[in-house]
Amino acid sequence: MSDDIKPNTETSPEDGKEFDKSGEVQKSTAEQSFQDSSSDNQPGQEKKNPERLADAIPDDKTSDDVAEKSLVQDSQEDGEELADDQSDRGVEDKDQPKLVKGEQEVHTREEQDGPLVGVEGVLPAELDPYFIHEPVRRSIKLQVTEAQETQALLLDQMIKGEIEPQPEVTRSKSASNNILRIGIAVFLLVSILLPLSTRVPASITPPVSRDSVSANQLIESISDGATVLLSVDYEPGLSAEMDAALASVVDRMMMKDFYLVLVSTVPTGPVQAERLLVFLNQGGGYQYESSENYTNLGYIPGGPIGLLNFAEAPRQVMPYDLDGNAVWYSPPLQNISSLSDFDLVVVATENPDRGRSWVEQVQPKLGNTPIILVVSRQAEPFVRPYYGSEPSQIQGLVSGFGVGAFYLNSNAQAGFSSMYWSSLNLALIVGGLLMLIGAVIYAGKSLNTRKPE
Amino acid sequence: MNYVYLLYIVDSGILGLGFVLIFFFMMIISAIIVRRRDEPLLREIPTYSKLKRSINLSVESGQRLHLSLGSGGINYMQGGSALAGLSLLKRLYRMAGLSDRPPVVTSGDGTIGVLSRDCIRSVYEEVGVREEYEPTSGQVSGLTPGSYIAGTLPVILDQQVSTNILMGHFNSEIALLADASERRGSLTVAGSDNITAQAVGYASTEDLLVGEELYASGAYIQASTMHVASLHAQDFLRWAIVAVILVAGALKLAGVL
Amino acid sequence: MSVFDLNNLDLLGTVLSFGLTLIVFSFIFGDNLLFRFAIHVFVGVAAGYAAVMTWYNVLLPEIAVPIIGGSQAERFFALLALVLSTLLFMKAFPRLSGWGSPVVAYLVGVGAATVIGGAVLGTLFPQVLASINLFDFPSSFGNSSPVWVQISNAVVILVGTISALIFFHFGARNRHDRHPERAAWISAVAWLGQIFIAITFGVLFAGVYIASMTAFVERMTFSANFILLFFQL
Amino acid sequence: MRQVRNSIVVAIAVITGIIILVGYFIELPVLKNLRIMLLHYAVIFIAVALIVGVVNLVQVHWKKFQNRQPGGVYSLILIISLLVTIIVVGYFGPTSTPSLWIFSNIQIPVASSLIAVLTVVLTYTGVRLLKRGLNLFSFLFMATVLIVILGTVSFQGFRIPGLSELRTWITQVPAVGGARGILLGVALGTIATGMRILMGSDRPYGR
Repeated sequence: MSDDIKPNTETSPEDGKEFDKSGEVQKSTAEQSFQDSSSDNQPGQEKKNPERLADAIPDDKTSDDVAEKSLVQDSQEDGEELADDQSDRGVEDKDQPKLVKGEQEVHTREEQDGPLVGVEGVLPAELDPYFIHEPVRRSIKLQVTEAQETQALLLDQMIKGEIEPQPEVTRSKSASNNILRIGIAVFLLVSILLPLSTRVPASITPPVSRDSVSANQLIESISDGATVLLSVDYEPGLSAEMDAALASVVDRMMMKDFYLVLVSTVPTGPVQAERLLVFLNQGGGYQYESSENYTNLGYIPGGPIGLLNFAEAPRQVMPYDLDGNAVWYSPPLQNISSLSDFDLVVVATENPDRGRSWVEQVQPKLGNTPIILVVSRQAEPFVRPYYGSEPSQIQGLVSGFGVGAFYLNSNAQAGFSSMYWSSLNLALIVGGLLMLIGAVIYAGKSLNTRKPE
Repeated sequence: MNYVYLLYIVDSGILGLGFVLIFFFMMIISAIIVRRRDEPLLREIPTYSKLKRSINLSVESGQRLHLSLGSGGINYMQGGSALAGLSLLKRLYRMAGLSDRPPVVTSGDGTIGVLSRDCIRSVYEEVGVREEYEPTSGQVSGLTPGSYIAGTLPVILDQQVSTNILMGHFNSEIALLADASERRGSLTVAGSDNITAQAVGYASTEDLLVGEELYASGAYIQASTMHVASLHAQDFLRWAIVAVILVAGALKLAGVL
Repeated sequence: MSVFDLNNLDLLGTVLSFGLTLIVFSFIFGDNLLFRFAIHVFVGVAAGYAAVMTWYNVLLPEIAVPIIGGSQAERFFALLALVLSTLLFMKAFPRLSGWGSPVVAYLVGVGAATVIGGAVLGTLFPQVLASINLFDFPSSFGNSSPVWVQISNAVVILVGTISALIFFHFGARNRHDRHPERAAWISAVAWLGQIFIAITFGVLFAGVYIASMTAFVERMTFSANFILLFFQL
Repeated sequence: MRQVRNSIVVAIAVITGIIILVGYFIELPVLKNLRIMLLHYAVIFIAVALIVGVVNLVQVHWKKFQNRQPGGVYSLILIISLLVTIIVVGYFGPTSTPSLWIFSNIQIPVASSLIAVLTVVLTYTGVRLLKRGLNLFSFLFMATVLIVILGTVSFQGFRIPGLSELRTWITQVPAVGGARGILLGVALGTIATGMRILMGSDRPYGR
């Protein structure tokens, strides 16, 4: 993919040479690969390879030797790419023969430090890497071990490091970029704060999506006081979006007095879940208390492996809650011996891999118990195929802010989605427009520089 | 053995096992063929060519390389990308381990952290300078995905890193690392198993290893037989998958399946 | 009532939260000392939390509890786990590090098998199956859309899947004096694959953008409310 | 001796891996039990490795502080915050009020503020994307990003007509195709990486 990002310079007459060199590079690497193969296939043995050193060093070094000129040129180019203001010039120069371009850059470069900083065409104080040529290596065949080869390689690197001048560290001209960053931040900030300060439509709630309507209906269809497994599987970073989405769902469930069994496959999940319940208790006026109305089984370690174990034997894998109580023998859970005994499973995650793990490892063991996934916008494209498939592997999907349906019959309005719905929309519009403007400007520049061709 | 038992065994599992066995044999066959060849016949991946050059340049100019192995553990598929990063790690250390500024390796998972130090130590042992080994060279810079990114930022910002190689499991926060690298004028080469991270990497770095390219580092940087052979095995199975999808899709459309 | 329930601690927490938000956000303007302070505290807290959760959810129930009060078999398994865990723990100290190698090798073996198993059964088979099932009408596009729309959508997805997969094809032909290159027709399909990959990346980038914007808005709303509250006080 | 030890270590990795891999595919009761036991131990060891990671984190930062390296003071702050967290969360319990306080007022603000910074960074990269050069792929990427973002939003009930439908189509048709292709490729690469380890060819655990 990346080959299309950079302007192609292969029209140069010098390129033929470069390819010749690369041919040699390929050959030497192949020779080494032959050597390596013996080590690959004989576990734990010290090997003696008759041709190791001779070929191994050229592998790394000749590849650079033979392509020395292009390496130095390219290194100059690399440096330029790092100083990101140069790319426009790069586009202008791209059709000139490469070697000539290299020479131009070598001879007319700007002085980077000292009293002559910024002045062009100053004679370099140090020997320029461009004029350094490595001595020609004679191919010698030696019997060496892998260790000797590595030592030789390192010695070679060290010597090379000694004889070559150390190029200046290329620092990006970051000032203008910083201004751009700050400008973007200011634009976004204003777009977020504007609706807040003017108190524009505080009543606007997120849209009612078809998915969330059906998820809501699913919850409604379950009788009050049901036992639900709720997995809070998101990292703190995206908790804003996930809290907002999950709060509206859990709010619905709390209204129906569901008994919640909390688990998580991320270490911070259990506390994330507690935090959410505290918030909903305060905001929605609920009185959910540990062991009375919910139990927190804690963190299921081991990723998908742990999840699979939990799905197969929940009582054995998570015997105690976080307070150390053997909760499975208490009234709300005593009839539950497998995950299919739950009335509903709700999983909230921002990570598509975790969402997939639940569908792939746990869902097959659920029997008739429905599963609802509450996911971030960024995970939605990966999870949606499971929702749409026939037969559907998940019975409900709530993504990001598409939670409006939960507000239609909610008295509590405990979710915090509506609080910043307007700000979010305006900020996204401004962000999108900024990108559009940038794209138009740079596309215009790019097309302008192409015209002379 | 009764029929029920047989049915019990014959499941998608058998198909999976068959697939793995075919992969295995294709790797062996490819290895034999690759050995006979003069040179590996692989398409050029410009990012790897650039990475090679920049590794050499860093070694020559005495600047530091930074290899970031991401925050995925080896307990699921995402660990594969970190394992691919580890195979590059040995190569990096063989080339630059004894320089004044040996490469710095960061990871966000305990197991990968242990493995990265083992790899570094084994290279020092190979060279016979075990005493040079510093246990802090393979550092765990944060133990949750978010804190790993936070802990890695100072490494990129402070340690005069000339090239940041991000190879492992990342989330969208990979853009913060790429941005920090840009602020310091360093080169960033990124690859991840996570497509979201790849999408973000596509916008924030010029040198992205897209999808499967990440796993080819051994073949392109090391040119070891088994790595090249596994690429050929991947190619074979790639076409097998294409054929299966096309044939089965057509049969489905025709109502046969 | 514990000291932590007091209101002044809540207030302190809100002030701390507000301060940290501003400090981290100041990174936009450039690296600074306060930002360094905040991220180091964050890394420390996150690591500490992860360590305690590990203790509570793994080491305590899997090792400590069975050794103290388990049956004989449980005690044996827990003791074995303790011994091997101790060996692995030696990895933290360079001089003792070699002792942990067998356990690490064990973990790598498990990891390698898990990644293969996960890739085959978790990704490869389901995705291939999903590609085949595209032609199982009426399908995932809903019964409401006409069949020709469903078929053309299925074909687009199929072409996208196959061309993106072929884009990665590594094998190439030898060409005299030049880099090995793929056959022209493979390159053409790969080019098509790149188009699909670019679109996919675009969709995912936008998803990440929307998700992260939510965090941005939430943080700024919190900060604005805090300032308003502060001035009212 | 070292050679023998190395061979044993390789054998452990290979044999464990093969047992678990076969157990993945064939549900023989004996194999299944063995696999569950091996995985059970693996979960414990992964947890121990996390503790090793914490020790490494402390070692790295303690060394930095001790050697008075630049930023050494922050390293000390990191160690102190780690220890305080372990003491508070360990003593009161992970979901106790003090633990919730630390989580809500330190972890959440910093983590989500980093994501907020990410938003600015993503906008910045989006704005400058075409600076690298305009080609079909960067154009398509940019166009898709804009369509999806602007197709998602509505302000004061206003939406650009047709954009939302286009967004839905792109998200559910071509993007699914591309993602599936990449996922299949990643799966192939992952299998190859795992296979090389099980064949003893790649040995990330040592020599």
